[in-house]
Amino acid sequence: MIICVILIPLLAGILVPLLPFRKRCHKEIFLEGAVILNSILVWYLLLHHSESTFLLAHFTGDLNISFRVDGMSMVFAGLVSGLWPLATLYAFEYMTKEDHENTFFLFYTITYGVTLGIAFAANLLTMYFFYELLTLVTVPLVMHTLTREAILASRKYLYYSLGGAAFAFIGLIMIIVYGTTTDFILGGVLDPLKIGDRTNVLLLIYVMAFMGFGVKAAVCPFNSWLPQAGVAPTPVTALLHAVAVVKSGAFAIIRLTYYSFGTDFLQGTWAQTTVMIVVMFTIVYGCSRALKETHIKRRLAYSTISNLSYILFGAVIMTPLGLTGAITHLAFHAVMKISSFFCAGAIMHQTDKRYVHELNGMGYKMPWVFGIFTISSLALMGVPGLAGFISKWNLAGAAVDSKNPLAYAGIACLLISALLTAIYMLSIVVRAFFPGRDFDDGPIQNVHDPNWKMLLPLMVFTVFIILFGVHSQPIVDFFYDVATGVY
Amino acid sequence: MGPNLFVNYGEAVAAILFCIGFTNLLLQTNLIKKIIGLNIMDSAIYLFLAEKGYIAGRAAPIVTNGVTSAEAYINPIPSGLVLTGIVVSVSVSALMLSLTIRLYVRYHTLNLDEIAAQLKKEGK
Amino acid sequence: MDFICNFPFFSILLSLFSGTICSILPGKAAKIVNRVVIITVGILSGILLVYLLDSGESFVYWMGHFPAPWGNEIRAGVLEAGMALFFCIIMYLSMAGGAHKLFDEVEESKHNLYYILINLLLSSLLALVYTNDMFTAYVFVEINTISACGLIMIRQVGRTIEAAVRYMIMSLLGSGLLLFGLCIMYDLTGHLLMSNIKESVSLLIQNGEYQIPLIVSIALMCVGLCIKSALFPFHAWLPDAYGYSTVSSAAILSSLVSKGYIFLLIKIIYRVIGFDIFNSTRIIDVLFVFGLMGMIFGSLSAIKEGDIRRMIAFSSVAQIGYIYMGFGMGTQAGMVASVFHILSHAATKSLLFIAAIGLTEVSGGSRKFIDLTGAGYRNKWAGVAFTAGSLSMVGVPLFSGFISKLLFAQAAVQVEGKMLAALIVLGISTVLNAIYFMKTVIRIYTAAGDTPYPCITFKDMKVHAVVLILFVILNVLLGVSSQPIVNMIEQGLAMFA
Amino acid sequence: MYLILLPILFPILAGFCLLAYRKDPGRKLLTITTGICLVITGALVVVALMGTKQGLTLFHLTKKLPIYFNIDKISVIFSLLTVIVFLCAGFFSFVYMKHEQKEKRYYGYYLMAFGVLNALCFAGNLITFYLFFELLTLSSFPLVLHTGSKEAVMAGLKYLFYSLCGAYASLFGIYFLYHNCETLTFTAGGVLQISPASREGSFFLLIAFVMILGFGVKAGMFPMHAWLPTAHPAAPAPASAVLSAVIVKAGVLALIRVIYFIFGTGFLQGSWVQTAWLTLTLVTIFMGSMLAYREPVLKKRLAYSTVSQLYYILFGLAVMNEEAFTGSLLHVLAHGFIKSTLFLTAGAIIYTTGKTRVDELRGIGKKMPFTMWCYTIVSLGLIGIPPTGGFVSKWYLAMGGLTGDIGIFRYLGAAVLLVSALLTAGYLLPLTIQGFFPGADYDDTACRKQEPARLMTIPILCLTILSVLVGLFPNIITNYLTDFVSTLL
Repeated sequence: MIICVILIPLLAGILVPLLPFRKRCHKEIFLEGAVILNSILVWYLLLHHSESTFLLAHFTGDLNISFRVDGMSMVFAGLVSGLWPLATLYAFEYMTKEDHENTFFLFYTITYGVTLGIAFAANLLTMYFFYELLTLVTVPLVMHTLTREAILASRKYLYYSLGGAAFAFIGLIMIIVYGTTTDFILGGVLDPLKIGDRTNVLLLIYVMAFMGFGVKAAVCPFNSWLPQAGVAPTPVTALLHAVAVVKSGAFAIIRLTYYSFGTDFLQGTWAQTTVMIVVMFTIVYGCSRALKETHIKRRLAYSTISNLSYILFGAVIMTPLGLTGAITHLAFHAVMKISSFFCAGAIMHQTDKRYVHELNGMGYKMPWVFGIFTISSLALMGVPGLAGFISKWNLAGAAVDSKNPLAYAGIACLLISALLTAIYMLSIVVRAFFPGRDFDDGPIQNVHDPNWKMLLPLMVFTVFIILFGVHSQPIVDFFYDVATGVY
Repeated sequence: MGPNLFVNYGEAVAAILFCIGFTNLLLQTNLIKKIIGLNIMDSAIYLFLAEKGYIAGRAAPIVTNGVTSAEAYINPIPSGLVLTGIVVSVSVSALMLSLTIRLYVRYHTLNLDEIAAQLKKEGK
Repeated sequence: MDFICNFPFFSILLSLFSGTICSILPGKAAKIVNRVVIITVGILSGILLVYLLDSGESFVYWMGHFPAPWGNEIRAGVLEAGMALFFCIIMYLSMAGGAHKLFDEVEESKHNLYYILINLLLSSLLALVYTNDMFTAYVFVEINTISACGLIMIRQVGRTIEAAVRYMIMSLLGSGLLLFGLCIMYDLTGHLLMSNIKESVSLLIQNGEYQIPLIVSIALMCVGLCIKSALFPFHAWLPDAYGYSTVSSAAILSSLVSKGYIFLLIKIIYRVIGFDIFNSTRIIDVLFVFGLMGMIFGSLSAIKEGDIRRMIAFSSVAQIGYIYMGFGMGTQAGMVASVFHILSHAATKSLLFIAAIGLTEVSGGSRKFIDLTGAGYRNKWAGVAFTAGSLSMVGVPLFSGFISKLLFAQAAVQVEGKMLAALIVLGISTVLNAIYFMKTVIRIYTAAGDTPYPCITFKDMKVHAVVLILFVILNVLLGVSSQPIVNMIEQGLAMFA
Repeated sequence: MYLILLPILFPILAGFCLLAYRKDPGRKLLTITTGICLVITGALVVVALMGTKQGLTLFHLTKKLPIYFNIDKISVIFSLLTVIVFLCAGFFSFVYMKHEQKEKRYYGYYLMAFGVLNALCFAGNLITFYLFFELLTLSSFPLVLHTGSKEAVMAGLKYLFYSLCGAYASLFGIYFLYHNCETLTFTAGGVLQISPASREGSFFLLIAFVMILGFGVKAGMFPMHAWLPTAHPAAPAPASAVLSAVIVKAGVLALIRVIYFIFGTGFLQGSWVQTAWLTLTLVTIFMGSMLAYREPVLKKRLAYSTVSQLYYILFGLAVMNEEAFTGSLLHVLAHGFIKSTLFLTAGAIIYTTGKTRVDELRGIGKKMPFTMWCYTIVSLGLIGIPPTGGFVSKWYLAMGGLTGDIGIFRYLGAAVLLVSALLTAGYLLPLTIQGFFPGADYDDTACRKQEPARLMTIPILCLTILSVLVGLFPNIITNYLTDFVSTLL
């Protein structure tokens, strides 16, 4: 079953260029069908999950490729499988304006499977394996337009990701050697007997592995690939560079911290301090760069950088509450950011405008898109009643609860970042809705909202943003259960 | 060490010669000189072997007068090794020389650096 | 003694003999003979391997009927047989993959010469693998050198001759040192057979006699073989030699010849000096440091390189650095990792060379990156194969490179003092590998506007494509089911002791 | 029970519909609709005030995080002020907004801000309060940048970001409070159970200070006051009126809620936070007056005046005794009425003459005697001349200050209040003097009566009367508050 959900997208993706579709809509139906089917399977799997581990293959020694559904995988897989069908729908419409559709959908769909692979990985090696695969299958998506910019971006993406993986690999080795097993067990698998007096070395390795996985999660100073990768088509930027890929980085770090090294080992050490400082710096850094950026998608990308570090901030608090906060933000930010990215994509698709200063007065021409953009902006800022507030609330709550002075400073960083978020997001909104007195709407006379394929996903996201914001109790409870290992 | 060196002067000389040959082979830019270096180096080793193989006061390892005691003869193996080595060395030298001729015909120089420079100019 | 025990000797002799035969045959026939010989030797080694795995112990084969310490001996264990088999596979694939290029680059009349050299090379490699006698090893080292030199210069352009000369010079320096070290060793122990030397050496160590000459001798042999296998500071000859010779030669040189020397070094370490004694010297530290430096500087040079073949060649320098790093760790695990990397690198590097030639062919024969733009679309198979090879080199799971990285890292963790250095350099080197290999991969998949170069389909290059596929499969096989191979290596190393 | 939601949801929804309605309904229809909505909302507020007996928990945002509404006496005072000012300014704007564009948008946000303010008054716990505090910023900044000129947009953004900055600073505190209090429901006397002397307590003093600064931004507290003088002149006059009279009071309300209902005065009394706060208020009072005194642009002058006057209120809060607190609440009302009148008169003047600088307005009293009379009356009130509203409130403030347990500030406070009153006279009265007595060289012949439309003058009149009434019958209010105030302290 688990292997099915990983393989179906793979197959579907490979079939796209091979099958002779007579019409475009046939292809759309085929793909959407496959993706939805897969999502349904995933949800079925999540709801009826068993504790057993599915062993695919022995690798070498006692290392193996195996899958399992546990709490974290439920969160991540549920999130991904919820977003993918919508994003695919959006992509159909968006890709009408781009070339090489087949290649695009090939890799786009494969990525779905690979991401699920990360989610369902039962041990560090399997996760590492899919993590590398993810890099590889997403590179063609980044270089999709094949412009010079895209090539440079994909190159950078590749170097960064593979380089990061190389250091994460060292962490993997440490777990293999010093752990009792490489399986993910909440609380960590390190064997104190084997460690002996090598604590500091292990901590150093943890920091290295953190930074290694952190490359995908765009931790400063390894974040510059993400804004550059924004040259990819928007469905990619939105789904992959706001959700699947970057969240895999965060997910991997959570796995590494909570399920491999274990918080007992890390809590209160210099390693925790180090990574927390890095994360806090990234939070503020990402926001301030976003402020300077005038390209919409790049601005959003910088915002992603900052928000990813929110997640990591939650993760490095290293308490169940911190993990709850991290998971909450992992899920909620995905919805918020994909929504704002899709809005940006819709704008680009409808008007070919990609800089903030070109958006004057567009709010009245595309009320739905900008309305939704506004809501997602407010959510990202953390206005109460929207999803972002809840996740920040949980993060800050965890920080307060941890009694760690550095985490207190982290709250300040969160808030500074929230303010900066307000500035860079709302300045777009203000431009769009309040273009100023002498604004002439002649040039954008013909601009209008996109069709339903683009709007539907946006609306669904918005509904969820509000729903999570207003009534988050059950889902946050669930996240807490995940963080405390009930699932 | 000093006295040992003096007693084993043959080996010492061999080692020094080896170094001379080695340096020549490594550092000379002129191909012919390099080959000479190579031969010096090889000869030094043969000298070394021969020196090791020879034991003063014993006979060549050919059974004479039916004396089969190993004490009477020197060790034949080093001599064998030297012979083999010479064969190898000769063939290698021949190969090197033929290569040198090729290069000389092509580039009209024996200086390896100059050849490299010319190659760069060719750009291939 | 079983009949199978004759196989090592047969294989060496067969390849030597066929080399001689080839000299009087026309090119085509020589080619066939050559192929048949490689296959036969491969089969023989395979059978031998199965036999050895079955019997579980190595055997010694007397050349002539003199027992040690007088006779010359051949020794075969799991590792030797496995190596021989693997060398045959790689050699066959490399030959097949580069055959079409041979016609372009080498004069018709010299084809049979080429096959002579290949056969000679094979025989010398086999001899290096199997021999139990140090002086025999030396002689075959020289034969190996000569035939390798021939392989380089068979393509008659200025560059190759120059490269051949440089290669010769470095090799001669190396073999000179080896010979000298060997003579000292002989002087100290009075033996040439490995097993006998080992006994004497351990006696010497026990008695504390002749420590300095012993170390000098070991060092000389090590340095000699390091030079020959292009460890970092001694790699100057390598890029030209690998970069300009005809592609089969390059593949064979990089994946087999240098590996032959390294294998000899392993044998010396285990069978001549003794693993523990070797580890107690400081030489392993030196090897370790140079290995690390090689990993970094080789990659750096590769990044700077603008020529795909030379880039791959420089990458070899880095990979050889890995192997020596494994030696330098001084543990069984490190050694296993190194041996595995010999296999993995051989499989990958020849794949890369063969794939690279496929890419350059569709780019007007140019090897500059700028001309390779979009080559991956013009020659799909080569593109895919090159990508696979690159990924393996970078150490992506599923490919052999990952396993060797895994083994190296695992080995490194067990060595207290060298752990961090090894791990960090491993990480950095992976990053650097990623940079130059991925740069190339992206380059070949960058759409080029209008290129005058034709596309090549599967039909135009059947053999080439099949070879590439086989290489990729070999790579994946090493990457996926590595456990039996690792077990075999461990068993083989145990037999050495 | 759900009655309490009506005055919140109705205007917000009405405003939203107005915004979402894409066609232009025509001016007349628009103003009528808006007027009706305003009146209905006003009525709903009254109904809610009368009809609500207990709090309402709407739903939980997340664990222990309910959206909760409740009405206490503070809510009553603030919501009444809100209703009155919003209604008056709303009607005023029906005329005033004629010369601005995009009225529909203006009214939409106006209504929304109204609803949000109501919610703010009714908020029963800190989270609810914070939620609407943010929403207030978001719904009111379009009012500021309404004119769409470059300065207006910049002013709007400045207002937005300053306010958000403040809100986030206070959110910082909320995070900590949440984890150390049983509940965040507003409880008279505070809910924080930590002694200020403990190690945690000293940290919470810092938190309190941060929150005071944070909420203080909205109330134009000294280091973060810069948005006020920028935002007021840029906004349309009725918007300035509500901004100055009511919206900045949200900051005051916030501080009352946080200090008196969450931390509790017992926690802060005598701590360095109180000292710092007092210092800040006094500095701001003085500085605001000085800046107003030096400012030539009328609306900007009034804005600085707002800064200064708000700090009377905050001073009263910072003293933390009954008199001062009552004085503060009185001043909230008095200043609310007075300042809205002032801004509306300024709006009327700008609307009729188009002049913004004080020195251009010589002889204005001749042209618009009614408006200027109202202006003069409320000015006197603001200066604090009996029997106007300002006198009573300042009396209470000064009394509170003098009897308060605040050391040196006892006298310092009274002195600063006095000086500031003088300065107030100095910056408000020149307009009256110049307006009515333009001097000998003023050309009387050119002037003719230019009184604005009824819809403008009547709201001004109403507010003026109210401001006087506050001064005449303060006892109603003080009596109403006495019991309640004593529970707070």
